[in-house]
Parts: sequence; structure tokens; C-alpha cells
Amino acid sequence: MYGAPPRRQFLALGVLVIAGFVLPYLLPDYFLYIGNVLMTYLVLAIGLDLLLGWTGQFAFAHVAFYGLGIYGTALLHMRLGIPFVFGMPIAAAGAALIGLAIALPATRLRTVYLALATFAFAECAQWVFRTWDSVTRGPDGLRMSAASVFGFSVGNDREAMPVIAVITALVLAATFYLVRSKLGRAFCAIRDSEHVAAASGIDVRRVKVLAFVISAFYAGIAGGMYTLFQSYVHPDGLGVWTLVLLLTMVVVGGSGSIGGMVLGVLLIGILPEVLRAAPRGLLVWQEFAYGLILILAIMFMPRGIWGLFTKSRSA
Amino acid sequence: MNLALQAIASGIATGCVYALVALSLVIVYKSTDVVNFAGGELVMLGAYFGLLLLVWLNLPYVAMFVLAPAAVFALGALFDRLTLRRVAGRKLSKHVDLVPYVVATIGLSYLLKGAVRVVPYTEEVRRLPPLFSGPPVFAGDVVLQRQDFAIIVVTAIVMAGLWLFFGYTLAGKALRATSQNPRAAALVGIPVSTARMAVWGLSSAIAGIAGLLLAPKLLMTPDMGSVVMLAFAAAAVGGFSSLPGCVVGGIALGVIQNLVGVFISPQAIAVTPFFVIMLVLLVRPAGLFGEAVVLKKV
Amino acid sequence: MSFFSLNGVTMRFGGLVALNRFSMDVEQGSIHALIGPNGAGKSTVFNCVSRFCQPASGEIVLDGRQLLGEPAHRIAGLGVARTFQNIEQLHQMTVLENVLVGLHSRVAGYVPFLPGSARRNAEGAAIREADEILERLGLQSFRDTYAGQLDFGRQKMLDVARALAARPRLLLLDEPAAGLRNREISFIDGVLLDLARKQGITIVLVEHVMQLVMSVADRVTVLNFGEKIAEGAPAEIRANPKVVEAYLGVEAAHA
Amino acid sequence: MSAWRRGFAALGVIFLIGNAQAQTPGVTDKEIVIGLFGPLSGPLVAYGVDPLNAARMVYEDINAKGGIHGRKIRLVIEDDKCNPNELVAVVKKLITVDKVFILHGGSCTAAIAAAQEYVVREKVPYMMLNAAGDNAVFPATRYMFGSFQATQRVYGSALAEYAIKTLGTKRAAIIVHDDDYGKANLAAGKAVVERLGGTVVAQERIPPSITDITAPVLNIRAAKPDVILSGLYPAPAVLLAQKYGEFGMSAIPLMQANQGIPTPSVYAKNVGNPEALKNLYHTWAFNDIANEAIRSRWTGMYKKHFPEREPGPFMVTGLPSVLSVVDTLQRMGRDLTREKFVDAMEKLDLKTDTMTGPLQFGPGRRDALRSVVVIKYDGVTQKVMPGLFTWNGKDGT
Repeated sequence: MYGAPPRRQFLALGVLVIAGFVLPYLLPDYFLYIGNVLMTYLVLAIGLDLLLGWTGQFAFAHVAFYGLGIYGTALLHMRLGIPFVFGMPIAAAGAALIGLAIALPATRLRTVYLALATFAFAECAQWVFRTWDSVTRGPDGLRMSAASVFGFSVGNDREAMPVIAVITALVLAATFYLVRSKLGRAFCAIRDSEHVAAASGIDVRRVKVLAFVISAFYAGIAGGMYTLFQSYVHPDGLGVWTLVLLLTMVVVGGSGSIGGMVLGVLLIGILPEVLRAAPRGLLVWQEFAYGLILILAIMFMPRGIWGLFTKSRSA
Repeated sequence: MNLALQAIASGIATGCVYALVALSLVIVYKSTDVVNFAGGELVMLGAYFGLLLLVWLNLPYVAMFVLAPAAVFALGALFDRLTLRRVAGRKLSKHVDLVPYVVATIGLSYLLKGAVRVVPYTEEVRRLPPLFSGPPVFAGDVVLQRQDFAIIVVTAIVMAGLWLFFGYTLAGKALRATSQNPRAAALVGIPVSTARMAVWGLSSAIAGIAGLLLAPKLLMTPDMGSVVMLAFAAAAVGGFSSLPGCVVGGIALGVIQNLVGVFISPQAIAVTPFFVIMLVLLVRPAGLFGEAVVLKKV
Repeated sequence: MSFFSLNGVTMRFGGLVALNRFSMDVEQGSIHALIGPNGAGKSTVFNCVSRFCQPASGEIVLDGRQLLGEPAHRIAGLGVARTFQNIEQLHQMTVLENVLVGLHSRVAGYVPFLPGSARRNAEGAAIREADEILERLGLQSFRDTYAGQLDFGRQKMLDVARALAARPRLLLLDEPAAGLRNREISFIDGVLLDLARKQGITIVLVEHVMQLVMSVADRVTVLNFGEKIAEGAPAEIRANPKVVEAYLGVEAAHA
Repeated sequence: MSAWRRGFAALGVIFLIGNAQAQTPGVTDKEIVIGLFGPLSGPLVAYGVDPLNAARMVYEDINAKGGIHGRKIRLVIEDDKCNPNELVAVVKKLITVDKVFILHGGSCTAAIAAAQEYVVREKVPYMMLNAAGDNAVFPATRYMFGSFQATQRVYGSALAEYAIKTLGTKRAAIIVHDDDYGKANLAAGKAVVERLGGTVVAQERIPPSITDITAPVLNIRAAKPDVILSGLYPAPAVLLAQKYGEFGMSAIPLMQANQGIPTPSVYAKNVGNPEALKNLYHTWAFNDIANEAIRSRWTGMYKKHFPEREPGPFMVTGLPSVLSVVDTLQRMGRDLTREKFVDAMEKLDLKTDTMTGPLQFGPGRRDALRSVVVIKYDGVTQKVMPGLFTWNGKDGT
């Protein structure tokens, strides 16, 4: 991609922000909560996709950075009294810094080795969240106090939605520019062929490291968003299941596209809510059905749902 | 001192199970580039098939030991035929496309877990009768279950069998050729897609055998497949390519876990395999026994 | 001292010697063909220059500058661009994006998040230049097609376009005519001559299509089993018995 | 009606009549709406389906008998998968869309804790279905009631008290998981052992996913305890017993908390070694073992309501919470508000033949059951040991 992002993309962001300010006056908490969860997942999924879909790096440490963002933002606020507007960027920068520390050795790895090493890192991070009792409250989980945004207390869905919508819009806008920049093209070039990328003057290792760091930063931001509308975090929620959920969103939506992420997050995120209407006797088949959906999606929609709407990219 | 000896002895037996599952993962990765995240669920399925045949259908143990892995063999081959062949057939890039495979096998793992969990009988922890039962065996202060010896022996047999199969039989050589260069293999008349199916079946059957050995020792729940993480760690030590490396990795991991539990803290047992993965890959980006990864020929 | 030279380059893969003290001198603005049977080490020469592999010994010098001390991504900035033997495309990117990637080393730093005018101007200039290159190579009408969807000949041409975008002083072409039809080969023929004669780009050409080699090359080097067996003008090479033997020997082995 | 349509209907209502809400949500002249939920799918489904069905059958049974003070109970049933995100969504849906009177659900403490802040802020009474962890009731909040089958502090304390006082042991080894259950169990057990003059010679915290339990058992053996107190889950509990038998430690009493032994006969079969069952004790919160009639009464009722399903071992865990809700509603009469429900629930003092002890709340107390029994099991017969073991409300907090 190249050039400036088209105007309609910013128009969509405007609609998102307006909705974020208006909907809290119209909808019950349940819908606001789902909206907040979906926007958080969108930022997470886009961050993961920058590595997975755009740069072609099979890195699975995303949930660890998400956790760092959550615990970081919450603890900075609760222990040191640092308000959200500073705490969230500091926590996200911390996540990015740890991302850098992981990326330096990890970018030497390829394929299954990279996947395993990053997955192992995520498991280690979860173990630290669970075991470092004195800081994270370990297996008891951390009860978070309401965040403070520009002096306003933000601790429920109603108050959080405008803030979350603004953050989501900012992240999306940044991503629109990122994927159309020289750096975004370098990501894609590395995904398609490291040889061509290197021969074209792209510093493959450095760009991969950048992708890792930016991806971790996004996850850290998503973690900060979580602290705005949730009141409790438990290490069990930062494990494989969340990674699988994100992977599903990325793959079903269509990796390597922002539109695909929006679709994937919406569909997979709302799926459990829609299934509430299913007959109770069938609920027990949900896990089976989830597996089946994954398999069918990968068989029949190689480029995700987004790929069904856009032209094919290979001969 | 006998504390350490006991920890090592038990670790070797447990490590052999990791090694078996790791072997199943590695032969499939080597031949089809698929990282099988459903490997653990194939183990689980093997164990439940065993229970079904033994307890519900009242078959003799020997028949069960043949039929249960055979059923898992069929399932693995079928999965390759129905799903992976389609995924592999339209690779988007010339490079190894890991993500579609990962997602497909994760899908399989949820599908299998979900299917087993629907049966109310699986709500409770179950146990398969051991291959050899009887009082434990003492060697000085060190004690092992008879089943532990069964595990060590079967692992050795499977390992030797794979070595003979891939090294000395025509079918095995054909499979190896297929994994190294599918196009060339097709040119000399090897039926590549049948070979792929066979590898998947073989790998699944090994996972099934691991399940039969593991179920008496580790007990059965629909979530017992999580043992695959330990197998991944074992495979990483072996570089995801070396079969002896897997066995060494599995045994080392079993022993290290126990030593960590005794001398550091049992709380650290859970994180040990992941620590091992990171450490090994940090020192040797392609595992201790792996061949160096080079970019494909330009 | 010639413009581009390899001196005593030795490259081993495990026990296999891919290049054995190979030397070659290329004059500025010339088209220098590198031929030899399959597996002779031609692509290895390119990969050493591109810094994808590290020779055991020897030196590679471009315009007085040692290339072996540079990392792979800096080679393009020094004026060396290359194409690839198996079409190695950025196939999920469009034709224009492919060329923009080729321009990478010439677009100013990474500033993805600033919609400032500097960035806009730099991007604008890059896009204009990419369009010009596409125009020149007849790919303009495929500007927004994904590279993976082009036919074989156009993919080859796109490879050249991407390489040219780096505005190279030295262009390494790895079998640009392989698998092409006659009409396409004569188009490449014209392009190469234009690049060398009019724009002064030095070209090293690995090629099996003798028709192309003979019509454009100023000088030909012949490799077999990693060693140079002959060098000279095209006509001399055609008459060289060692060359004929190398090729025929291989052909005979094939048959 | 789908959740969406209901949601839009609710949206319309808000638009039309604003937020005026004169009467108590979820209560009409003819019915009381209760939101009932638990894990009906996913990895923890075993802890959800039967207990939720048990609660359903009691509510339906009450309805069949004419309801409570002229009102029928209407249930809105949801699946929370024991996942915190989903449980919070369920709670918010039940409160703001379905507008239930009270919430009754949850089998996993961590998931419930995620909803606690919201429930308290919205002032909606929340009855935990069968989650027994300590985190949702300590510290107590006004609106959240739970632990109807005793918390881990109760079990840790009961195991320790029996070991020191009745078995007369002095050196206890405690093995628990490295999660919230284990933390609470260990804290209470240790406090009681030390209060009664014993010492804790080994405390092992192991991951629930452990595959080889050799190391912690070796540590325990090296500490030379004269009793082993375990708070492990079913699979690790069996692994512990097997290794304990293998190492010939059966002279030392092994005491398991009841989460390790959901069905004693299955446990015995899984352990497989009679040697490891010779000296086994476990805690229990229900009278169904002492009194077979109680068990068959409930299973009979279950089969009548759900003929297609054989009730599993966790079915009974759904009973005490529903019995408490029914008792409270009956005590309240027809005047129902959420605040009055909380006040009435706080005064709960329900003695049932099903539970070992009384179900009680009080000011600042939100855990219902504090008394359990100890059972000796040799693989064939279960013998309820004399005495009721009651947590004093202080140990381990």
C-alpha cells in the first residue's frame, strides 16, 4: 500500500468516536460492555496481525504483552498513583521494551522455532503473573480501582466507552498510516520474500525487531484499555485460550488487512453472545463447533472473510 | 542422594512419554511442515479408545493395544486427507505457511476435546489399567512402577522401529524422499499425497500408543492433551528434526522437571519446559540436535 | 583496476566446493555474461555479492569498495541490484508496491506516523519514479495487479523493474530470459542494451539462453564445477572446445 | 427471543419511557425472575451442568407446588463457560437486559470475582451457584453470597484439626496447588496446625497440570511427617496417592480435601493400589454418604426432571444455594425488593438434612457453610468419623 489513507477510513473513525460518546446514553451496560471488549480485542488483533499477517512472523507472545499492559497500567495507578493518561503509555512502552528484549534473540529464529520460543515466553510471563504474589496478587487475581482519565474517574462501561473509542480510533489511524508507509511495505516485503527484501536494501532483522516492538506496544495499549472497563484481572485469563481466540479472529477475519481484523473481531467476538440463543441442549457442542469452524474457515476461506470481498492475490 | 536418584529414575520414565509424543510431532513436521497442535488430543483419543475397547467392549489387552492406535491412525490419515491436503494444495507463498496449519490443528484439537467432553462418562478422572501390573520394583532405595518399565521399553521399540523403517525399508525411504523434495519424489513415481497420509497416520498412531502408556500413569481427562507442551519442549531440544534428539530431549526434560521440583521448588515445575525451550533456542536457534536452518535456495 | 571484480572467491557448503578461487573482472558500462551448466556455481556468485552467503576467502570489490565487509541490506545502497532465478516475487503486493520496495534504500527514513509534508513529498516522488519505471518496461497497465497474478514473462519483467528502481550502478540479472518466448526475449534484449549503452549501468548476466548471451554480451565467463574454465568475447567462447565439452558432457550425462 | 431482539426491545423501552423504574426489577405480581448460570460448555462443564440442573429442578419443583407466596419462579439460564469475560457479559446481560431480580450462578471463583465490583455497584443480590473459592466472599461485600459447600479455609482447617486433635499427629505435611484454592487451604491448615501445637514440616505448592508428582512427594518423605494434608484436585490427588503407595508411605495417614475425591469409588479404582487406601481420610460437606436415603431422594428427583441424564458427582453441589434462595424468599413474604432480599439472606440460618452443617450468613459474613465432616474410606466402605469440624472464621485470613 502506498500514498495517503483514503478519506472514508477517517470518516469511519469519526463515526466510531461519535458512537463512543453517544451510545452510553442509549444502550444498556451489556451492549456497552460487549462494545468495549470488542474494541480492546480489535487493538489486540491488529497488533498481532502486524507481526503475523503483515510481517509473516509466527510469534505467539502477544497475550504476554497484553498482560503486561493490564498489570502495568493498573499497578502504576494503584501503587504509584500515576493516572491513566501517563500510566497506559508507560505500561505500553514497558511492554514494547520487553518486546524489544525478546525480539533481539527471537528474530534469529524462524518458523516453528520462533513460534515455540515466543509461545514459551508467553507461558513464562503467565507463570510470573501467577507466582509474583507480592506485586500481582498472584492466583487471587488483582482487583483494580477505577482509572483516572484527565481527572475523571473511569471505572464502568458507560464512562469507559468514549475513552476506549478514542483510543481505538487513534490506534486505527496510526495503523492506516503505518501500513501505507515505507515501513509497512518493508513488513510486507519481508513476509513475501526475505531475499528480495534484503536485496532491495531492507534491513530485515531491524524491520522484524520494529514489527515486534510495535506489535507489543499495541498489545500494551489494549491492556491499558482493559483496565478502563474491567475491575479484576486473573492470570488464568492471560493464557493459551486468549491466544487461540485472537488467532481465530485474525485468521477468520483475514490476516494482513485491517478490514479483516474488524470483521474477525466482530464475528468471533459476538459469536458466543449469538450462541446464547441456541437451544440449551446444544450448548455442550460449542467446543466441538468452535473447532469445526476453525477447520472449515481455514479450508474454504484461506484469506479469511475479508478475502471473499477482495480480489484474489495469487494466480 | 537417593532423593536425586529417585527423582532421576522417575524422570526418565515420565520423560519417555514426552519423547513418544515428541516423536509423533517431529515425524509429521519433518515430512509435511505441519506443527501439530492437536498432537496432545491424539494422545487423549488413544487413551479413550483404549478405555472404550477394554472396559466397554471387554476386549483383551493385546487386541486393545493394536486396535486403539489403529483407530487413531485412521483418524490422523483422514484428517490429512480431508483437511490438510486442501490447505497444503493452495499455499499462498512459496515459503512454509505455518499459520494455516497451526489454525487447522488447533481446530482439530478443540473438535476432539469437544467431542470427548460430550460423553458424560469423561466428566470424572479415569484410569486405564496398566500394561504390566504388580508391585513396584525396588533397586536399592529407588523404586519404579512396572508400568514405568513398560513405557521405557515401548519407547525404545518405537524409536528403533522408526529408525529401521525410515532407514531400511523402501516405504520409509520413499517417505523421507517425499519430505525432502516432494516434486522430485513425485517425478520418480512416489505417490506423494498417499505418503503424506501415511505419515500422518503413523504419527497419530504413535500418539495413540503414547496415550495408552500414559493413561495408567497420568490418568485420563479430556484435557490430558496438554502434555503436548512438554513434547514440544522435548522436540525443541531435538531441533524438531532429529528423532534421537527427541528422545534425549524428552528424558532430559522429565529428569530436569523432577530435579527442579526437589531442589528448587515444585511451583517451578510448570514453567520448566518453557524455560528449557527458551534457553535451548537462545543458545542454538535450531535446537541442540537440529540442522542449522538456512533460507531456501534462491 | 576494473569497475567490479571478484578475486579468488572460494565458497563451500559443507564439504561441497561451490566456488573455487573464482575471479572475474567487469568493465564499467559493459554487459558481462556468466554461463555454465546447472550447478556450476553461477547463482552462488550472485549470492556472495548480495551477501546472502559468506565466502571462505577472496574479495569482492565494487568501484574500489570491499563488499564482503557490508551487511546484505547495505549492498543495494552501494548501487548493486539483482534479480532472482526462480521468480521470487513479493507476490502478495501489487506491481507498483513491488517497485516501491525496490526504491526502499532511496526513500528517506522511517516516519510512518507523521502525515507531514516531507513524508508526503518523499512518497509522491517515489510513486512518480516507480510509475516511470513501469512505463519504461511496459507494465503500466498492471500497476495495481498483485504480482502473483502476472503471467510468467511479466513477473520476470517486474523483477527487473524492482531491481532498476534502486537506480543501480551494477545490475545482476539471474536468468532473465529463462522460460520466455522469443518475442519476450527480444524485448529483454532491447532493454538490456538500452540500460548498458544509454544509461551506463554495468550488467552481469547469468543466462542459459545462448541467443541472448551472444547478442548482448561484451564478454563471457564460463564456469564449471565452481571453477572458471574460459573467458572472452562471445565469438571466442563459442569456439572454445573446453566450453563445448563442458556443455556436451552435461548434456550427454542427461541423456 | 434472541438476545439481540431482546436488546433492541430494551433499547426501545428506554427510548419510550426513559429510565423510570418504580417497581423492583424482575418481580411482578405473578413471577420472580432469577438469572441462573454456570459453565454449560467448555473445559469445566462437569462442574456446571448437573449443579445448574439441580438448582433448576428445585425451582421447578417449587413452581409445581404453586410457587412462593403466589409467585412463580421464572429462570433466565445462561452459559458462562467459567470464563471471566463471558461471566461478566452474562451478569451485565441479566441485570440490564433481562432485568432479573437476583443472580444465581457461577462455578468458578476467579470468573465470579471479575463480576463482583459490578454486582456491588448495581446493588444486585448475587448467590454463587457452587463456586467455593474464598476470593468472592473474603473480604465480604454486601451483595455477594456464596461458598454454600464451604470454602478452602474450612477444608484446610478441618483437615488440620482432625489430624492434630483426633489422630494425635504432630508433624503435618501440606500439599496444595499454586492457585487461589491452594493458597487459602494452606493458610488455614497451617494456622490451625500451629494453633493446636503441631508443626508444618513441609508445604508443597504444585501446579494443577503436574505430570510427575515424584519431586513433591520426595520432599514430603524427606521431611518425615506423621500426617499428609492434601488440597489437590481429582487427577493430582490420585497421582499423590499412587506415589505415596509406591514409596511405601502408607503408615502415614493421608487426608484429602473433598475436591480431590468427587466420587470415592472412582478414586479408589484410579489409585488402584489397596495399600494407598489403608490410611485415607477425606472431608465431606454433604450427608449423602452417611445417609443413603438423602442421596437417592435427590438423584430420584433429578432423574424425574432430566430423564435423559445420569446425575454426576457434582450434582449435589448445586443444592445448598438453591435451598437457601428458596428459604429466604419464603421467609420474606410478598414484599420483595433487592435490599430486603439481602437483609433476609443475611439472616439465613438453614438446617437441612442434606448439608453437614447449618447454612448461615450474618453481618460481615458471606460464606454459608463452615462445618464439615471427616470420612474414612478404605476403598470399600465409607465411615463417617464422629465430630463436626467447624472453621472459626479467623484461621488463615
